[in-house]
Amino acid sequence: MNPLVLWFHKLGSPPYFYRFAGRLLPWFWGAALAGLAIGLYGGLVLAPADYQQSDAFRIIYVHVPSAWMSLFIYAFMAVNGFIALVWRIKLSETLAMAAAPIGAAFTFICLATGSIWGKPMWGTWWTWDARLTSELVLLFLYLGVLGLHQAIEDRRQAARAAAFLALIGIVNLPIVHFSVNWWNTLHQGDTVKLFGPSLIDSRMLWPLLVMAVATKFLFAASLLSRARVDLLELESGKDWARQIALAEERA
Amino acid sequence: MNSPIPLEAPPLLEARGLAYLRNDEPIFGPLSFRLGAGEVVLMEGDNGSGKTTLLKVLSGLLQASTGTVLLNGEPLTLARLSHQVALLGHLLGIKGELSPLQNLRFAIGLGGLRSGITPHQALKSVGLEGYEDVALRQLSAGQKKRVALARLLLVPAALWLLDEPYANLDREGITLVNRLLELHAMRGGAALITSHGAYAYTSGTPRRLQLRGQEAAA
Amino acid sequence: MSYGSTTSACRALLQRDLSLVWRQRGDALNPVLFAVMVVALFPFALGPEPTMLARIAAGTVLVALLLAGLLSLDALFRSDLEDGSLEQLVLSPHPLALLLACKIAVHWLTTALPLLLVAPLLGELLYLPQPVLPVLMVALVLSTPLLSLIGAVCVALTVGMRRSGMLLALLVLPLYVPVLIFAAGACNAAQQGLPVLAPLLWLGAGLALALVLAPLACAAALRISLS
Amino acid sequence: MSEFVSMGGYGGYVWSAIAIFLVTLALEAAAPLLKRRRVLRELRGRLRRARKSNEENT
Repeated sequence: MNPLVLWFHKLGSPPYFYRFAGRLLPWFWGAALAGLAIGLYGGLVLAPADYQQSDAFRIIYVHVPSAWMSLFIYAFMAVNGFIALVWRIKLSETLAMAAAPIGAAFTFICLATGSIWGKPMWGTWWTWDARLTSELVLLFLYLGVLGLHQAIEDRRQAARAAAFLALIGIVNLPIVHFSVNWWNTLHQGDTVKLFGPSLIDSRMLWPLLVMAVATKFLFAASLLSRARVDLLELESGKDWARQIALAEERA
Repeated sequence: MNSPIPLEAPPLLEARGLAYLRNDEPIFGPLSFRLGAGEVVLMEGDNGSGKTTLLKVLSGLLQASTGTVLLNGEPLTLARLSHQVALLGHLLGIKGELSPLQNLRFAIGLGGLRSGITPHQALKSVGLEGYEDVALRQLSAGQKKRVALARLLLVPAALWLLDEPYANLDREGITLVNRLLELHAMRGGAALITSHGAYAYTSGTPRRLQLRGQEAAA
Repeated sequence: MSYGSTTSACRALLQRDLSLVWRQRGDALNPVLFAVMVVALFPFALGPEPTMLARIAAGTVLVALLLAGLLSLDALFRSDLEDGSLEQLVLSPHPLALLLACKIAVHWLTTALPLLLVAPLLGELLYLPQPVLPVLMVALVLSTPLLSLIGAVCVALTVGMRRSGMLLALLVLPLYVPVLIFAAGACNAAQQGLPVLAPLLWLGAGLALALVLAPLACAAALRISLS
Repeated sequence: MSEFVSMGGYGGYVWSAIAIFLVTLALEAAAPLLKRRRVLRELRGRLRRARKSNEENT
């Protein structure tokens, strides 16, 4: 068999994944914290104030990376949910369900900071603009996935049901976004374009990109530590989990 | 005898290394057994030994954690549940608001009809003649069970999976179940029935399987 | 032996479910009563001025019908689960998606159709402008089956839970948002004398898609829930 | 320095947004650590029970 396929196969086994994730974790946490420190310093200190929004624009450094993460994590959850449903891989179920609370946290941050940004800029805490509303629906979808996962007794069945809901949600999200856009739009246009010239000063841009990378590492670190604990709980009848419990007791 | 040895037909039902886990706790198995045409097997086990779960796995309602179920030598999959299995569970699958006759007509629509029998005849053979049009709600628990047994007679399933068929039945009802099982076996059908041991399948010498949580012995 | 065709299985299911509803025809009025009461609350809360009520009329009727539908959704598989009929349905050799489509159709006929019939009355209570009424009715005809279909998938996911009411609402409402937006959008456009065709066509497209996909999704969800 | 804190008069908004970001993520990161302690405690309890029943049997 192809060595890469073989490695993936091995990674799917919970004890191997547990050790593998344990080795990666310190690096991910380190990269995340360093990235956050650099990104926030760059965004709050080094970047010049915006000529229209003055210093209020600096909320962008937490708002926009959170918004990106909220969508990125949902996609991650849905892909893993799909794998879990089709191939019934335990690791994918665990990863999908471990991602949901992290995604909900980022969605919440995006909504809260967006609302705080809106107060000085638009004069209200909340406007029913398309992107904010879509983000609110996204939060409900996350909460639905988490609620369904919690409500079912059997852990694996719960993961499959919630993964299925996540998949329905991913069909629904573009429809929601389209419909809400059609319904009302007030929001400013995209400030950062991945392709083509950007509308923002490079001194303002790089901290944003650093923050985007740092939040990815933060997600990866949190995801791995959640997945490790969930696997330990899920496999508490197996030998490897017992050995870990005993080793921790001795330490 | 020089006639060529016929290839042995695959058994009606075969379980190979069948096990079911819930939250990684084994409910039953691994378990292997075969059930041929004309056989009635009594599955004995205490409460919580996984009898009901086993029947759900064998019928295709649940997917086994490991192992396979073969029906006539072909693996059972969700996509291809066959006409060959009829399940009678703790919940009888009949509507209290409707009459026995209406319930049976619905069962026929859903599962098909065995040749040479009508709903009226089926009700008669379970001793419910004259109750055809009474709302099921007004019948006793034992009579409801008889309606569910009449359903088994009507649908063209060769394999019966009966979960505690003797529960709620009086002595006469127990004899009735045994008579139906005998008849079914004589026609070339097969049945797997569960019991926690309080009642016994009396006629003939049925094979017994012991189900004890993790391991099972034939 | 006759194994019975899928058509006869669907017919048997439709016949059984309809006669069950007929036996409890009093219950079929509950969603209607609920919708009337919700609509009647708005004048109390907002005051009886006709101009203001006329402005919110279409949206209020839509939301009242949506909530009434949500309330009745819970019963879609409940009794079948409790008496074991759902197991028999899943075990039947016919395509489960098709059988579920029949159940959803009966559910729509018996809960949404009565609501559709009282919708003009509800509009009248709130001084709905005459020209908006036909648009509202078309929007309702297109959106109520859509709501039933989407709702059925979520019910299938929560089937077997003892207290599923709040969770069901949480699962269903985000999925209902686009339907509500387009249905209300059409009514608002009609009220302002703008063209109404686009949102209605979007609803129609959604309905066509859901008619095909929702029963399949519902069957898959039910299989997960029953395992 | 005070200029940095006041953020051109938007200090309250900017700093509360940053605070929400950091606090939410800190709580989110702490959750698996707490759960890990609980899971390990339960696992050890199970092992102890198993050991005890083993001793009683032999």
